[in-house]
Amino acid sequence: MTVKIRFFARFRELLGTDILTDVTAGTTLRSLITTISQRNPEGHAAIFDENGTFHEFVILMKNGKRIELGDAADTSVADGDEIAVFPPVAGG
Amino acid sequence: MTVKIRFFARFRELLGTDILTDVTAGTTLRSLITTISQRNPEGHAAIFDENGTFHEFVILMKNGKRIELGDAADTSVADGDEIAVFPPVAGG
Amino acid sequence: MIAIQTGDVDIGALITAAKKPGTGAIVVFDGVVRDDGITEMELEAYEEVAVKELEKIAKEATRQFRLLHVDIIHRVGNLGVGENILIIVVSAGHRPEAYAGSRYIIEEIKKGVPIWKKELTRDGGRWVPGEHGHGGGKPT
Amino acid sequence: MIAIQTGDVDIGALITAAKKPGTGAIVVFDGVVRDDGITEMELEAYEEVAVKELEKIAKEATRQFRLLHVDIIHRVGNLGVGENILIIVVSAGHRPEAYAGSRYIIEEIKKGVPIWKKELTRDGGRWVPGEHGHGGGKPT
Repeated sequence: MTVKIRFFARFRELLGTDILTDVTAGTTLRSLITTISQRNPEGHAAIFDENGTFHEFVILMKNGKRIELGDAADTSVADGDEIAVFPPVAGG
Repeated sequence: MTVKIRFFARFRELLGTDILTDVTAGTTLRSLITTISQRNPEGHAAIFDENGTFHEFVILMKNGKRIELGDAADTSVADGDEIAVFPPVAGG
Repeated sequence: MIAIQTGDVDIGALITAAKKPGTGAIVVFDGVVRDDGITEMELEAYEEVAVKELEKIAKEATRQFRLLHVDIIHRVGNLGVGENILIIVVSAGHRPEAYAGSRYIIEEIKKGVPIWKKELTRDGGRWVPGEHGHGGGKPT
Repeated sequence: MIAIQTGDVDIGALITAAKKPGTGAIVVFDGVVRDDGITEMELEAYEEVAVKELEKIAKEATRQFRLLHVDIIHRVGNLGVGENILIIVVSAGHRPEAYAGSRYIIEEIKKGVPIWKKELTRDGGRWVPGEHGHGGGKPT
């Protein structure tokens, strides 16, 4: 099954965006983002601290809905899901 | 000597405006307005109460400067003065 | 531009002209003739004094809210429903100053600038009472 | 009109279109690229989500402040100094609602709509930090 990961702003610059990736059943949001972000150590460091915990400012969405960071390890992804990972917003 | 009296809004409708009038030396602002407004009883009643006292909402100016109602009886007018008499403002 | 005039203005052009160096936020207030069952609005000003008052208000707003540009155009004459009565354009570095400066200007105009409005209806007309008991040069 | 787009808009035309029956006051907010020693501003949005958030904000502002019309146009892409970034047009019966509704919309956008800005300078660039620690769908 395939999911799409979208990074924005600085995360996009470090990791790219619209990344289609095959995942196995039971993959969690947290493990997915960890794996993808490890493609670039700087990108990983932008999202996770040295203990592998999300920086508290990181925002996650699954199919356009906010997922709390604390729930990412218990949220599984399914075929066709769109995952978004981004820093604090600064529009306006 | 000649002064000009400008009435605005409702006062203008009742009394006209840009009225040039000859006054004698020592004429006060109050006596001038009383005299001119008596040309139309409704105009007089719009500006003065039954005791001949200014309604408290009336605004007076001499040459573009506000004159307090209480000072009108002690303010004399001079040749070329422009006197303005108007109700509360409602711009915007 | 501070003006009392019968004609309308091009608000888009005013906004473009308000983009002075350092501008990050522009706020426009546009007061229009509301269709409160009226046919027209008749506006009258003690023009020379009103312009001076508007200039004083613009200057004070600029000082207090560090505005970079101020336009105030107040129209007079007969205006139909939906027509612009008063246009205020202010620019500032940041939005709090732009909003506060704009609001300050409209409130001061309502308080003390010698302008009057009459609502014309099929049955006649009615002078709009001021929002403030007094006015004309001196806020009370 | 609620939109995220690269192109600019004609604010004058938006104001004219905002004059819905009952309108007595229109407030426009125009956020522009400030010349903070930058060459350009680069804007990026999570577009589908951002549009939905803007629609939600417009709806809530309409309800809370009894607005008669709301436009929100947020631009993306590369914008030069002085260019419009965000245009908010609201109309209401009276000015307090128009000002409050406009201010509510800009503050909510700053809080929770997934849009980012990068200031480009001769030496590189810097992502503008959000005014709020969090954001993206849920004001915190």
